[in-house]
Amino acid sequence: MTTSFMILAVLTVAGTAAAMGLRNAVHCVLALALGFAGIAMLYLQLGAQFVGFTQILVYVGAVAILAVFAIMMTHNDKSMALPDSHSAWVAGCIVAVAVFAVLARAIVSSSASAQTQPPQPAATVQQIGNALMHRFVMPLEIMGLLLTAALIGAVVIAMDRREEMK
Amino acid sequence: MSTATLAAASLNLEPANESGMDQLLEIAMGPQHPSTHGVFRMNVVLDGERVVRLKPVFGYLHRNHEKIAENETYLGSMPYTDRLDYMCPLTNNWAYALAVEKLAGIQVPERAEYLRVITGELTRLQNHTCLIGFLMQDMGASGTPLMYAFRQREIILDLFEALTGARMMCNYMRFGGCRVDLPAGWLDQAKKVVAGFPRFLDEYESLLVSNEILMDRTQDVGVLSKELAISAGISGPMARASGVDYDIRKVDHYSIYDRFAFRVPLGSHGDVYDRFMIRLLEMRESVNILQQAMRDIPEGPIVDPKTKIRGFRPKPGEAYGRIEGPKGELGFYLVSDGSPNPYRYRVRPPSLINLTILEDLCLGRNVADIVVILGSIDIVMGEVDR
Amino acid sequence: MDEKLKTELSKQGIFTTSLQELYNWGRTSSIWPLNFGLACCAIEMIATTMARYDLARFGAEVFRPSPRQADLMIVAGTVTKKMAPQVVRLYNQMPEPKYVISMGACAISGGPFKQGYNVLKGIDRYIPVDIYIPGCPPRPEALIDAFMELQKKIDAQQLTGENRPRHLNADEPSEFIVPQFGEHDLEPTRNSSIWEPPLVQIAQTGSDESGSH
Amino acid sequence: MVGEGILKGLAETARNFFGSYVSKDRLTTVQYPEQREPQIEATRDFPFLVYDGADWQQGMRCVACQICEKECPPKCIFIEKSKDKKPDAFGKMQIYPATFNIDISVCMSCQICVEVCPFDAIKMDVEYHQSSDDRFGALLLNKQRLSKSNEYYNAIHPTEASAVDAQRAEELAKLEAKAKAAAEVKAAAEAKAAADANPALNASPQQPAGDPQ
Amino acid sequence: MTHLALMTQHLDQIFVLTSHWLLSYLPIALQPLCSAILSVAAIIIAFATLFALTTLLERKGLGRMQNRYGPNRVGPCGLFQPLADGVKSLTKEDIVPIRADRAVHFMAPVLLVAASFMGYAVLPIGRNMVMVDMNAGVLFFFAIGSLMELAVFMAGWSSRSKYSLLGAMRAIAQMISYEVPLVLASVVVLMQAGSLSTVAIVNMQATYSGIWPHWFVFTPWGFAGFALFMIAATAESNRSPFDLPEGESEIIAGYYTEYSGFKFALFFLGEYIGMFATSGMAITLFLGGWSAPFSFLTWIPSYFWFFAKLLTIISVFIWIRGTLPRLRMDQLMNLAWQFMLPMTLLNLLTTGIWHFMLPGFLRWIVCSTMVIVPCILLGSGLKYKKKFQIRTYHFSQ
Amino acid sequence: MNSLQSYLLLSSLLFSIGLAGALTRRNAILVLIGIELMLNAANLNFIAFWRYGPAPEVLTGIMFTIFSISIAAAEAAVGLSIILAAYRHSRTTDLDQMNSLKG
Amino acid sequence: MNLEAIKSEIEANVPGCRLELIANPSPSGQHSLLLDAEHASAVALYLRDTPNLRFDFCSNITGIDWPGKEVSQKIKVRKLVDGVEQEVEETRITTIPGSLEVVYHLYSVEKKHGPIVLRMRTKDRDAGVHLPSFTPIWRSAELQEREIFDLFGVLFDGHPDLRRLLMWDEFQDYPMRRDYVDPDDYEYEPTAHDAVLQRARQHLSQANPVQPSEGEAR
Amino acid sequence: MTNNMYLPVIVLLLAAIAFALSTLLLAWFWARFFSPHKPGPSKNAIYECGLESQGDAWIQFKPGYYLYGIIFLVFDVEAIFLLPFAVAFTGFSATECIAMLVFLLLLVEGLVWAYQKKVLVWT
Repeated sequence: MTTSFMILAVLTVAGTAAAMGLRNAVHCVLALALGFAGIAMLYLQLGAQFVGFTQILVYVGAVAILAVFAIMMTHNDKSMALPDSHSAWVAGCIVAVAVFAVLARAIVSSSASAQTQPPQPAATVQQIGNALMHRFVMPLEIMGLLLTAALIGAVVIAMDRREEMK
Repeated sequence: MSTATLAAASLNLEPANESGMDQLLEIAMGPQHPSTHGVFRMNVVLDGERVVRLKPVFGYLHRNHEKIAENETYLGSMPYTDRLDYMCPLTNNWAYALAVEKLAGIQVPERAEYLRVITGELTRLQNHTCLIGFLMQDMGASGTPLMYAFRQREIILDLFEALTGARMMCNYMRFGGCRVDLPAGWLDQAKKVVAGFPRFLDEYESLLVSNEILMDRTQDVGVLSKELAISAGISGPMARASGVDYDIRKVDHYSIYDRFAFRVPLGSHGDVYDRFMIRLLEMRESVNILQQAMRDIPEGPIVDPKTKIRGFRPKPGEAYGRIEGPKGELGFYLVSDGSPNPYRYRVRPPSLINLTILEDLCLGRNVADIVVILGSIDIVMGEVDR
Repeated sequence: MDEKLKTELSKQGIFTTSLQELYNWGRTSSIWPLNFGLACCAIEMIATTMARYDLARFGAEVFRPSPRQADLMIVAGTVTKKMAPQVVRLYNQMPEPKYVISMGACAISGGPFKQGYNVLKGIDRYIPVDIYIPGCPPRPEALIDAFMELQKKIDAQQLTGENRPRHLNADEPSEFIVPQFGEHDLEPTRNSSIWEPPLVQIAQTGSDESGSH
Repeated sequence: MVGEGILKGLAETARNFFGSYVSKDRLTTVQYPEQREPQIEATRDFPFLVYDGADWQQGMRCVACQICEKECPPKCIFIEKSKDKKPDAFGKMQIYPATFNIDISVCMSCQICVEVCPFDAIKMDVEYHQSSDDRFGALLLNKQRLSKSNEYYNAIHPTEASAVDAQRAEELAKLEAKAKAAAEVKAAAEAKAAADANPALNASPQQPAGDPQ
Repeated sequence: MTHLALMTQHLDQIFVLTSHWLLSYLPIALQPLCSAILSVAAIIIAFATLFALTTLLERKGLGRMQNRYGPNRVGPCGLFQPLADGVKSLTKEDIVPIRADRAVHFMAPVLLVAASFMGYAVLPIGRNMVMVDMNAGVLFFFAIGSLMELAVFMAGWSSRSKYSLLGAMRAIAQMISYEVPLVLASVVVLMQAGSLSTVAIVNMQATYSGIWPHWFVFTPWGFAGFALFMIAATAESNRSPFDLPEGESEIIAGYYTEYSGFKFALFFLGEYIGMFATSGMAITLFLGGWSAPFSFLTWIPSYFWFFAKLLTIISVFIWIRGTLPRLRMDQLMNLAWQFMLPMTLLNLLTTGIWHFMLPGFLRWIVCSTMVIVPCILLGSGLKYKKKFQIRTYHFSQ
Repeated sequence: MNSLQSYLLLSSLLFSIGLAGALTRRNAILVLIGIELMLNAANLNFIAFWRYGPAPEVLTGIMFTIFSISIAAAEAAVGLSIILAAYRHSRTTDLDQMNSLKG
Repeated sequence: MNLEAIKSEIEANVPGCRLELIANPSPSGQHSLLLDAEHASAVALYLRDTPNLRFDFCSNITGIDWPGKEVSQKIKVRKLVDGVEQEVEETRITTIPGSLEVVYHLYSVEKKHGPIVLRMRTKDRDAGVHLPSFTPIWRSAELQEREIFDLFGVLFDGHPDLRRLLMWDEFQDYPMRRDYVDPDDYEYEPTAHDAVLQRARQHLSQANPVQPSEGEAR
Repeated sequence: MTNNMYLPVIVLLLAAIAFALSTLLLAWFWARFFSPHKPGPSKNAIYECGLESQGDAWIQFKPGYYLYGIIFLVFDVEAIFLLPFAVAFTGFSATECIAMLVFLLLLVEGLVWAYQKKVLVWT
């Protein structure tokens, strides 16, 4: 465990925990952006440069902005700082802690997960491009279909029906 | 559509919030706002960026001009009229002098009429250039057109200063004439300025007229129909941009405008672009008038010798005199009770009345359009609030 | 702790002096006016920034529309009673150090319109004014002149000590009473902590007048 | 073609940009404190009082008739008549203003005081450097500060001043002629009376008019 | 001759050599860190200075366009004007509105400045003068650029002023709309360069046929890409005529309406630094980065060329600002989605075709037509749809 | 050198945080964000396994993550749209209230 | 355009309306028609819509305040004085009730003629200040009528949005009326004379009673 | 160590943040020692053209922005696939390019649909 990993881990956990814990929804999204950036930096640490930057571009640059938009669109006096019911909070936390305990136990006990490996040459974008266009060309096309479907679906759902009828 | 239903329909000022769910944003634009031309204020209700309601708020420059004038002598109000529409003081002087001349039955000597036409048209030139500059400023043009406009305005102001002694507050006209005669060399200088003006207009036009952004931002924005324009008392270039063929210089035959050949440009769309273009075209006509007037100006007295400066008391009665100011119909209504002060003194401010339809023009438009529409109406708060 | 440091600083006279010079130089050379005009004088104010006079030469063409970024408020034109609360509020919302130029007769005293019922007889009844420019309207040169006068005034200000200007003194206010609209007049009609009419002068002229008639 | 107008506009600003380095028309700035525009003769700013001769108190043309005070639209002039009299430029005994104040924080430079003044005593100045941080002291011009010599008047408004001077000279001449004529008439009458009384004195008619008194 | 070549080479590499020389005195373990610190310090100082100079240049340039001098009193020719502005901003009171979200209000300018500086990590400002030669450098640049949207939103939202919020929403809508064309316009270069590394891209352009360099801008798709990239870059950096988020005449000062003191200056700084970064990227991608425009000019140091190109682009920005009025929000968005996006996609296709066609005259004609004709069609289509035209007017009798 | 274990632990922690958020928050947008977070945790696992896996040159983990990110983005778009639509209907983003309104 | 002819034309066409021709002695010769409030709208509509008149442009609307006047008249009255009937001169004070007058200047854009001047008077200056609004007929009346309401206090029935235009909403007075008293805010007036001086001195004696005597001592 | 590569980036990030913070700190110090902060209810109120601010700015916005957000998101993701393709493009034959073209056309189809639905017309 290097210091850099520690720092990034703390950053990420703090960001995500804040995202889930803060009251103000906008603060949550901003904290989430921090968490996403932390994860992106973990990817960089793991040598996945392209994925790391993708993470920032998509999550911080687009998903967070979209979430912000959604919050601004649903911004009224009620939706700001919804008080979370106490019982649900406790129950949720218990479930989460339990899940974490189970997972952690499995990871720690697993011998495969303890391995450390010497650094590998990082994946270059060119390699990714080649892989994408050869081995993963079918998923790519499906992805295109999916994105188009998502675009149309999301727009249709989000569009104001009344305006559409006009 | 008959004008009655039109006026009634346009008065239905409560637009429904169509989508019924979006929260409306209420914004005050002004009194301190970069593009409200002074201290105008608009309470704007926005749905997103679309205007659903707009209530103008006046009175931030209400300096009681009428009340003060009722306690002043007739002459004493003359310098105050400079401060009404402070972009064009000389036409204000003129309108006031005209009203008093009507009230007291004073004749104006020939030369004085020429002087009035010359100064009045120069005023129109500088008002229109500056207006276009301000309009472009509102569109976000970083000041360049405004700078060019003011560059030209300074040249005209130099003329005013040489003639009347002041750059802005000229206090030049007198009942029955003008205060001072032309100083030596003034006419030559003015001829040079007027001769150079079309060149400036060409420059201005090449900078602006065919600019796609400007066209896109002004065409079909703030369309004012001819019927509404007449009903709402819109006058001046703004009415003419809507196709109302009404120029008081032609209609009232006041002063000596009948002697000059000039044309009245008319718009057909009634949008901001038309208002902008009508002013550009009007400037060219003004240049025409100026050239004719400066060619024909006769020698002679400049003021009716019978009019007294002090102790001027018109007989009881009333008069309404109006001229075609750069902003529209500028009228003065005076009631005399035989005392040295007017009993009632009223300014018919074109800026204020042209603002009547502001909300109608802005409804359903973008925020950015508001400032453009307001800019194209050409208001000066000194006159709106008086 | 900071008291100690202050005394230490004052001991290091040269340091403070050069700091003061730098501070005053920065302030004088970069006075950004608030984009705010009221009436006739505003046109001359605009003319001052235009090509012929070019206030930009002094680094002052950055007319900021928001008071938060402005240093100088040029009260250019008649302040009506309806406008006065807004002017005061805008002044309040400017960050220190802030200066006020009262441009033109109307802003100083109500000017020619002082007889009006809706005209405030001088903006200095509510906010402290640094420079007054008489004139109706003052020529652009007069505004440049006043601007340079203001620069001189700023340049002479002390960073520390008793004579330091208002904004450096923690005890002096930086926001002033915003008058309220009353039934007949503004309430209060003046901020008496900064504006007191010089009574003696009226008495004198009054008595002289009565004496002569 | 889209973009044509934009390119035209760009060409226009570029022409102005490069033109500013070569042409005076495209760089219209007058760098005010150092450079100044040529003084326009008709320019007016605030009123001043003209005096003839060297002493401002002696030569003051104003006779405190208070017409300007009454006609001044914003009522910014305050005059108080003197109790004694002094001879004016025409030698006539006139009262003079004991106090003559103009509040330039109100004055709107309308020139009406000049127009109504029957004595050519008040004229318009061109001095606009009046900005000050002292409202109550600096902006109320008293008699002394208002008084400027006729030479100064001639220097700032030469055409107008020479006309005024000519008119005054004419008036003076007329007055003198009148006085002379009156004196002659008087002298003649006296002479006649004297002749009637004492015919012996007829031989010396060139007696100074005022002498017998 | 060789002596001269050596000298110019040394001059070209003077900063690199100096830093190597300096670092050689340090222990090996510290060298990477110190090298990083050195280059970072150089970048920050250089671009902060450039920011100061640019503000002055802008004010003076605008002044000249408007027939006046512009700032010329503070220091020789007004050279110290930015410094004075800085000192003034630094000593200005800092006001945070009571109802504002204090923490976010504080973080927004810091994040903006940080994000805007990050882009320089991959910009080669001279031969061998790049901080990191990343394998995915261009992607890094765009990824970091998207952080600025967040900063702008934070500023506008936290101020809790209506103008700020309107400005922020405008800014985000604008930035996201133009980010897609920005990325897509640069993809054409990547297709030809075959790398996301900025260094590789520049190196590829720094070769010459005769005296002419192989800049990508000198191809039909490159030119179209450059034009589209520049339009998008103008919009991304909120420059006129796309300066709607701070549209003075409409929404006061946009998202930084409530910022005072040095926080406001930081916004200013951030915007300019961001603008330099995007311009630098345009130079790297299309204008051959630090390479000289003619082969016989290669003796002039590479960093000089970079900054010369940067200043040229900035001057064009200033020129445009001095001329054009601002667009309206709907026009801005329609331009992005109805013109820029189709054109960038088409440009991708053109690049593909260029690649598969044999070198020669024909592919020039085909590709030029492919770019120019739709551009005119789309443009006049827009013009036709809007029905805007120069009108003729009649006169009353 | 970090071990795979530490990454896996971190990712499981992130997953739990996301889960906790998804379970406890009443604001639908934040619930969606929690789910996104869980997806991210999974992505982190992919990358970690790719990095420490037997054949990193095959890039499967990376490709999986890229696709996963894309799908997550699409999911976010659609999910937020649904929330918006629901909000338009019930004027709230509170899941409990949405539920109780049954509208 | 003969006003007499128009008057009789209107009276013929608008049933029941009474018009009065008010002569204007000044050289301007702009005589006017006095309308009664009940038929004003009908007359206005007639003026606007009749093809040969077409006064479609309401240029100017003015309020005028005519305060009530007390006219003292000397009349001879027969009276019993000391038991003898005598003709005694007596001054009788008659109060002419004041009114607020609104004056309209109409023009025709279509026919290019005008102006025709209309006036209306309120019953008095206190309660009976109602007049019909012309805003539905000419839109240009909207702001001008608001202004007259603000400054004179005329209530226009049928106006869509009758609020104060120039003064603030809390303001109570009607400042353009002749009997309006300005707020006393001349605390400092270096060149005060006439009425202002009186007021300034009054102010001074209230604010600082010692000062005047001190001044006089000088 | 791959980390070494990011060292300058991290230093740059820290330096940029430090740059911003240090200036703010300097301003704070200045305020602390010389020019004291003087907050006040009117001064720290929200600016609204000189008026008292009415109503809250944090209100609900129109969904128009959101639609643009969705399309942006989808095209951002598309760019993610496009970039590796572009980088490897020179080595590709027509087959791969056609595959990419199909992918792009799918997205363009969505875009065209959006045009037709007038989603991309700002109101």
